[in-house]
Amino acid sequence: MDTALSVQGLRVWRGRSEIVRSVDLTIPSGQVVALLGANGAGKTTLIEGMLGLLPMKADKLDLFGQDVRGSQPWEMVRNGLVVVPQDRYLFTDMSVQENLELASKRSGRSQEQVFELDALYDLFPRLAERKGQFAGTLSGGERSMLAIARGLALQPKVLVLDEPSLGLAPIVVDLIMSTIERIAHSGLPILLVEQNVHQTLAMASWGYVIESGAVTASDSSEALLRSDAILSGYFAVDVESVEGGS
Amino acid sequence: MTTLKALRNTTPRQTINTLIVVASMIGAIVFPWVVDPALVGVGFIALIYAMRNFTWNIAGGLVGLLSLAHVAGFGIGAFTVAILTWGHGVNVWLAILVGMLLSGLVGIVVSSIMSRFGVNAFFFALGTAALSLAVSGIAASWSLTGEVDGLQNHTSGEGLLHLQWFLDPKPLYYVALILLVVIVCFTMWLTSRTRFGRSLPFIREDPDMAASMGIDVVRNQALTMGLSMALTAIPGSLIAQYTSFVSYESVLTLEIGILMMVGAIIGGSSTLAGPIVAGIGIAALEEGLRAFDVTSSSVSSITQIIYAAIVILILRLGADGIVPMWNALLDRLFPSREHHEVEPELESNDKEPAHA
Amino acid sequence: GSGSDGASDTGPIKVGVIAALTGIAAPYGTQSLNSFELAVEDINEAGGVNGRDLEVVALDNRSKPDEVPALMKRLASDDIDLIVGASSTPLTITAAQTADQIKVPLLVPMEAADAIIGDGRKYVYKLAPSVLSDQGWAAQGIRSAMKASEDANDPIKTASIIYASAGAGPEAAEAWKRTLTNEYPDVKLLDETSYDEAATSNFGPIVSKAKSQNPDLLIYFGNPQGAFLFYPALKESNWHPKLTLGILGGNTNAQFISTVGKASDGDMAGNYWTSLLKPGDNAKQTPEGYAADYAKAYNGQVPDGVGAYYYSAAAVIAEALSNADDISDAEGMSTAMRRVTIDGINGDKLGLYIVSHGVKFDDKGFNERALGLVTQIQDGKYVPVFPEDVAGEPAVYPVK
Amino acid sequence: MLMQILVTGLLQGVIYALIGLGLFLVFNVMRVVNFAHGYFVLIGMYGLLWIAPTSLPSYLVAAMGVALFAATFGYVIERWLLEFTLHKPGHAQLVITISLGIAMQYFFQIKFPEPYQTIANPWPFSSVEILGVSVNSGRLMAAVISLALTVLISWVVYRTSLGQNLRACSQSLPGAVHVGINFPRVYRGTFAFGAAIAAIAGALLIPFQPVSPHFGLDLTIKAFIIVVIGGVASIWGTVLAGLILGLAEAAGSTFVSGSLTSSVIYLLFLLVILVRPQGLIVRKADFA
Amino acid sequence: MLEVAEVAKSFGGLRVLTDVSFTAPAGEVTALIGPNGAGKSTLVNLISGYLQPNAGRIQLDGEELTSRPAAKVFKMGVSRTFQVTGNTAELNVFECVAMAAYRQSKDFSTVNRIAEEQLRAFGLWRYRTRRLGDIPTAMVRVVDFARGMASNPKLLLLDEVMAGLTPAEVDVVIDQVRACRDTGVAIVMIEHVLQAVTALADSVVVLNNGQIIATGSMQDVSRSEEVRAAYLGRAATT
Ligand SMILES: Nc1ncnc2c1ncn2[C@@H]1O[C@H](COP(=O)(O)OP(=O)(O)OP(=O)(O)O)[C@@H](O)[C@H]1O
Ligand SMILES: Nc1ncnc2c1ncn2[C@@H]1O[C@H](COP(=O)(O)OP(=O)(O)OP(=O)(O)O)[C@@H](O)[C@H]1O
Ligand SMILES: [Mg+2]
Ligand SMILES: [Mg+2]
Repeated sequence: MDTALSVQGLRVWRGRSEIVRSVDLTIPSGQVVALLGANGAGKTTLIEGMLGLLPMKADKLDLFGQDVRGSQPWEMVRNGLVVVPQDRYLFTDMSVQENLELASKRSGRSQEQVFELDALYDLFPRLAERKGQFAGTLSGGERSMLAIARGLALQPKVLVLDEPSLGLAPIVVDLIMSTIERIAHSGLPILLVEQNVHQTLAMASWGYVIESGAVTASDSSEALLRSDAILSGYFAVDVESVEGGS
Repeated sequence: MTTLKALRNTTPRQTINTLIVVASMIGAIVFPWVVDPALVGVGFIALIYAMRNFTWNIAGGLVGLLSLAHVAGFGIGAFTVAILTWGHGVNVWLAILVGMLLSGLVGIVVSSIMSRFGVNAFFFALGTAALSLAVSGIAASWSLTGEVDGLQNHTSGEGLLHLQWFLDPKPLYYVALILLVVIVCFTMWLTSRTRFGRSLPFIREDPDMAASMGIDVVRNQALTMGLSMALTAIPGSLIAQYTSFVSYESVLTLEIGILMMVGAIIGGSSTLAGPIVAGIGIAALEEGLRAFDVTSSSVSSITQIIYAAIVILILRLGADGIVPMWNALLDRLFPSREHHEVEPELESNDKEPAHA
Repeated sequence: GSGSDGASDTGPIKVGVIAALTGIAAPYGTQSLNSFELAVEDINEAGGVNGRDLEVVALDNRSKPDEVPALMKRLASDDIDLIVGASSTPLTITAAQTADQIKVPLLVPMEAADAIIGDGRKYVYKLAPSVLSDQGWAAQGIRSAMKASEDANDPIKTASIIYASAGAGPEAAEAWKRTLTNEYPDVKLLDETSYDEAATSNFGPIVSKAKSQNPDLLIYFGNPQGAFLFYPALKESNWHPKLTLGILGGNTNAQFISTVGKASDGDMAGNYWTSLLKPGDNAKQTPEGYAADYAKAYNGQVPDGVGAYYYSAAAVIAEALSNADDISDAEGMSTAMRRVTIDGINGDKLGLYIVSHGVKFDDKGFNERALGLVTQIQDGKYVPVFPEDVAGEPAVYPVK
Repeated sequence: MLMQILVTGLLQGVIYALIGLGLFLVFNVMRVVNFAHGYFVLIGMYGLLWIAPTSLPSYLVAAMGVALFAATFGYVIERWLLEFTLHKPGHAQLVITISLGIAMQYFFQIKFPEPYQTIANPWPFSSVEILGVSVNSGRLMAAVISLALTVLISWVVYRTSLGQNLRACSQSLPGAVHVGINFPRVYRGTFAFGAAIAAIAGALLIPFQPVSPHFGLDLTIKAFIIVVIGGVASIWGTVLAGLILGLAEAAGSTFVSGSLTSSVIYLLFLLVILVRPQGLIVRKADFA
Repeated sequence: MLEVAEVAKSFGGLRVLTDVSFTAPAGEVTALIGPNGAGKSTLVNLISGYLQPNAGRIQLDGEELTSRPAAKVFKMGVSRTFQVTGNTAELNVFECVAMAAYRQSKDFSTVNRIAEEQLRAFGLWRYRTRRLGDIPTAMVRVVDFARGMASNPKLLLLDEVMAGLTPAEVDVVIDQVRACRDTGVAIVMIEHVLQAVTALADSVVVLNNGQIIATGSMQDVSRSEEVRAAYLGRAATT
C-alpha cells in the first residue's frame, strides 16, 4: 500500500454545525498534496477533524493502511501524523530550546532521528539566535518557524502544514517552500495548506480545492492550475457571488 | 434604529424567557399572600441571596473579577447600619447610603491597587479572600464593631422610615424585592446602553485589546468593583435590619463570600438572570431539604451532602450554569433564525466588489 | 401562636428547639438536641406533664444567625409557645432578639455571652451561670485554685493568663483578673496573652514564654482546636506550673482527656458538669445514668456539660408546665417560667434535673441560683472539687 | 525565644510547603483551583484515625494506604467531575471543588461525630532537643519526611521527562496534544498525585494535630496563600512560601495579640501579592 | 502626521530597535517591511502605547505620544490591529466595532449606526452577531481593521491584516485601505504580502535587526541589494 493517509466520507462538526461534509482525500507516500480553499472553507477544521480534535465521522481513515478511526489525537501524533497547527500552540513559558527538546525527546523512542536539533537550527538560524528566549515573546514569524521546527523534531511520518508561511517574510517563505520540497523529496508525505496558490501547486503533485466544507475539485496540480475550479472555488469571496456567477 | 432591530430579532427563546420573567414577577409579588406566613421570611432570605449573587456578578461575571472581597462589602453594609443607626440614631436609609459609599470605596481601592499591579484572576480571588479574612479579624477585635460579641439593635422605631417591622416580615420582603428590581434594571441599562457598561466584556476577555479601544481598563475595573461592592452593601444592611444583630461571625465569614461566588456561577455568571435564579433556587433547595426530619442530627449533614451533590450535578450537566443550559435547551427545542445564520445569509447590500 | 382550641389541650405539648446541626457550631448543636430528646423521652415515660406528652419540633439553623428569625417565627406560627436554643452566642443573640419581638419565651440552657440578655429581656431565660458573673465559672475557678493551694499550705503567689481571642476568651480573662484583684490582691499577675486560634498551630513559643516567667498558676482558655495543642506543648516543654486552671471550651470537651492524655492530668477547670456529681435524693435520673443513656442511644458517644444542661432544660420546662395555670399561650408560658424554683440537683418534681445548681429566674431572666462548678482531672476523670457542697474529692495541689 | 520561634516555624512551614505543593502541581498543570485540597489532607488524617495504627510499621503502612486511597479518589474525581470542565471557559471547576469539599466535610462529620481526635504517637521516641528547643517527635518526623518528599517531587518535575510533560500541559494544552502528549492521563495522574501528597501530609499531621471537619477549609486557604505567594513559576517558590507562613504564624502568635494575628498575616500576604504579583520566585528567560 | 524620531527599545539585554526614525504623512500609506523579528510589531506597540521606548520620541501632529498609556493614545487618534489575537474569542463582532465608534460620539444610536456602516463596508455585516472565535481566523484581523476605521482615527496601524487572506480577499482589503487613506488618515502598514505593499505603499520603510536599512518607494527599495538579501529573496526577481 503506498498511500500514507487516506480518508473517505469525512464529516467534522464545530459545536452543532457540520463544517466539513463528506470529504475524500488521499496522501500518497512521498508526495506533496495541496489543500486549497478560501478563508473559512474548512481547511483547518478538516485537519483538526482528521487528528481527532473535533467531533468527526468517517467511512474510512487509514494511516499507512491501518484503520485509525477512533484514535485519540495524541495517538495519531505518536503514530506519525504530525500537524503544524495554524494557531501554532507553542509552549509560551518555555524557551525555544525547551520547546524543541520536548518534541524531539517525545519522538526519540524507536525511530532514528531524521531531524536532529542542530539540523533544525541550521534550517532556521533565526531560532538558533533566540534559543534561550521564551516562545511567548517571539515575533509572529519566529513563532511560525518554531512551530515548523517543532513539528519536524517530532520525526513525522506524515506531515500536515496548516498555513506554514503565515506571517513570514518572503525570503523565509522561499526558504520554507524549498525546505518542504527537500523534505518531500526525502520521501515524507506532506499535506500542505496554503494561500499562496502558485508556489504551492508548483511543488505539489496533487491538489484539492475545498469550499464550504466540501471538495469541489481534485486533480493533478498542473491540471488544477489551468482549471476553472481554482477560479470559481478559490478566488471567489462569497458563496453568493459564486452562485451569481454560475 | 434598524441596527437595533436587526440585533434584537426576537427568537422563540426570548419570547419564552420574557414570559417567564413576567410570570415570576407576578409570583414574587403575590408570594407573601399565598404562602404560610413563616415562609415569607424564607422568601426574604431568597431575595437577599439573589441580590447578593447578582451584585457579586456585576464584578465577578461581567468583568471576571473573581472577588472574595464582596463579603467585606456585605459586612460593611451591615456594620454601618449597626453602628450609625442602632448606635447613634442616624436614619437607616442614610446609613445604608453611607455603607454603600464605604463599601464602594473599598472596592475601588482594592481593584485599582490589584489591577495596577497586574494580578491575575485567581490571585485576585485569593488576595481578596485574604482581605476579607483580615477585615473579619479586625471586626472581631475592634470595640467599634462590638468585638467578638457584635452589635445589637435596641432601637424600637418601626415603619418604612426606620426600615423595621418587628413582627410582620412582609414589608421588608417588598423592600428587598423593589430594591432587587431597581438594581437589576439599573444594571441592564448600564450594560446595554452605556459606553462604560458595554466596555466590560472587553475588559474581561482581553484587557490589551480593550486598551486599544480607548478603554481605561484599570479605571473601569475599579469602578465596576466599586459599584458591585457598593450594591452588595445593600443586602448586608437589610440582613442587619432583619436579624437586629451583626457580628463578625454572622456577616463577615468567608463562607458568605464563597456562597456569592458559587451562586453566581451555578446560575450562569455570563448571564444577568443566572445569579438570581441560583439565589432563589438555593434558598428553595435549603428549604426543601429542611423538610427532612432533622431530629437526627446526621440527617442534617446528609442534607448538606445532598445539596453539594445537586450543585455538582447541575454543573456536570452544563458547565456554564443553569441559565445558559436552559437557553441551550430552548434553542434546541425551538431552533431560531439565528441558528441559520451560521450559513452565510444572502443580503443584497452585503456583496462587496469581488474585484477592484 | 395563641388560641386554646380544645384539641391542643389534650394532645402533646410542642416545644421548639433551634440548634446548629450543621456548620461551625454543629458539635454543640448536635449534642444538645440529642440530649433534649433523650430528656423528653424520659419525661414522657414518666407520664408526661399533667398527663400530656411533650413533643420536640427541631429546626437546624445551620450555624447562620440570619436564618434564626425566620425559624423562630415559623415555630411560633406552628402554635409553639416555648423555644429552646440556639447553640452559640451569635445564634442565641438573634434568637433572643426575635423572642422579644414575637413575644415567645426562649430558654437558653447553655453558656452564651451575657449580651443575649443584656440589660434585661422579657422573654429570655438563661439557665447556666455566666462566664463573666461573680458566681460564674471563671471566678469560681480562681477561688477553687486558691483554696486548694491554701489547703496545701503553699498559697499561690504568681499567675499568668493565656486565652484565645475568640469565643468566651475575653470574658473569661476579664472575670479571672477581676476576681484576682478583688479577692486575692497578694497574687501577682505576671502576664496576659491572647492568641489567635486560627493562626496558632504550634504553642511552642507561647508556652516557652510562660515557662520563662514560671508562674505558680497558669490560667488558660482555648476552644478544642487550641486546648488540644496547648496541653501537649506544655508537656513537651518539660516544665509544669504548680497548677493549671481552665474554663469550659477545650478543657471540658468530651474528647479532652482521651486526646490529650497524660498532659491533662491535674488540670482544674470551671466546668458545666461532670458525671461524677452526686445525685440528689429525689433522683429519677443521675448524672452517670444520663451519660450511660446517652452513650447507649448515640453510638457510644460521651456527652459533656452541653448535653447535661439541655437535658436539665427539659426538666425545667416540665417543672414550669406542671406549675402553670395556663399554658395555652406564650404569655402564660412565660409566667410559668418565672415561677420555677428548683433547689439543686434533682430538686425538680420529676427528679430529672441533673446539673449542680438550682433554678430561680430573676427579673432580667438570669438564673439567680446559677453557680459555676469546678472540676479537676484526677485519674482521667473530671472530679468535682468546688463548691464544697458538691465536691467529691479534695483538690490536688501542687500537681506532680 | 527567638530560637523557639525559628524551630517551630520552620518545622510547621515544611509541612505547609508539602500541602501547598500538591495544590501547586494541580493548579499549575491543570489551572484548576482545587478548593477541596484541604479536605484531601483530611482524608489522610481521618483515614489514620479510623485505622488507628499502634506501631511504627503499621503507621507507615497505613500512611501508604491512605495515600493510595486518596490517589484513587482523586483520579475518580478528576475523571468524572473535573475533566469535562477543563476545556471550557468559566469557573465551573471552582464551584465543583468547593461543593466537593462541603460534601467531604459533612461526610466526615457523620462518620466521625467526635471532633478533635488524634492518634497515639507512632514514633519510638517522644521528643528531642533541637538548638535548645524541645520538639515533639511527631512534628520533627513530619517535617523531615515532608522535606524529603519535597525534594523528590521537585526532582521529578525538573529532571524527568514526566515533569516536562507536566509543564507542557500547563502551558498549552493544544500544544501538548500536537506533540503527542496524552493529556487526560497527565491530568488524572497529576490530580491523583496531588491528592496523595495531601493525604500523606494528613497522615504526618494526625499524631499531633487534632482533626475536625472544619480543618479542611483552613488548610485549603493556607495552601492557597502558599501557592500564591510562592508564584506559579517554580516549586521552590512554594516551598519558600510554606516556610514563611510557618514562621509568620510562630512569630505572629507570640508578638501580635488576639485575633489580629490572622489579620496581620493576611495583610502581609496581600502586601506580597501587590509587591510581587508573580510570586516570590519568577523564572526569567535567559537572553544568551 | 506621525513622526518617529530616534526610537530605541530593548528587552532585557536584547536590543530590538535602535535609532529608528521615519515619518508617516496623513493621507499616505507607509509600509513597514522587513524580515521576521526585525522589530516591526515592537514599533507598532511603541507607537500605540503598549510599550515604552528606551529612547527617542513619537509625535502625532505635533502632539507627544511617547510614554502615553494605550487608552490615551487611542483617544488621541491612533487605532491599531493585533498580529497575534489574544483572548478575544468570546467577544461579539458588532460590539467590537461599536465600542471603537465611541471615539466619535457618545450617543448610543449614533455609535450603533457608525458600527453598522463600517461592518457593511467591510462585508462583515453577516458576522455581526457572531463571536470572534466563530469567524474565520483571517477575518478577525479584518474586524480589527473595521474597528480601527469606526474610531475615525488620525493614524491607523495595520499589523499584517492581510495574512492568510486569499488573493481576492486581499484585493477587497486593499480597496478599503485606499478608501481610508483617501479620507486623509495616516496609515502605517506592516505586510509580508507583497501584492498589497506594491499596490498600496506610497513609501516603504525597511527594518532589519531593529534598524532602518532603506526607505523610499517600493521600486527604490526593491532595487537595494541589502533589502533583497535580508528580506525579499526570490520575490524580488519575479
Ligand atoms: N466554534 C465554532 N462554531 C461554529 N462555527 C465555527 C466555529 N469556529 C469556526 N467556525 C466556522 O467554521 C468554518 C471553517 O473554519 P476553518 O478555520 O476550518 O477554515 P479555514 O479554511 O481553515 O480558514 P482559514 O484560511 O481562515 O484558516 C468557518 O466558516 C468558521 O466561521
Ligand atoms: N517581550 C519580549 N522579550 C524579549 N524579546 C522580545 C519581546 N518581544 C519581542 N521580542 C523580540 O523582539 C524581536 C522583534 O519582534 P517583533 O514582534 O517586533 O518582530 P516583527 O518585526 O513584528 O516580526 P514578524 O514579521 O515576524 O511579526 C523579535 O526577535 C522578538 O523575539
Ligand atoms: Mg485555517
Ligand atoms: Mg510582527
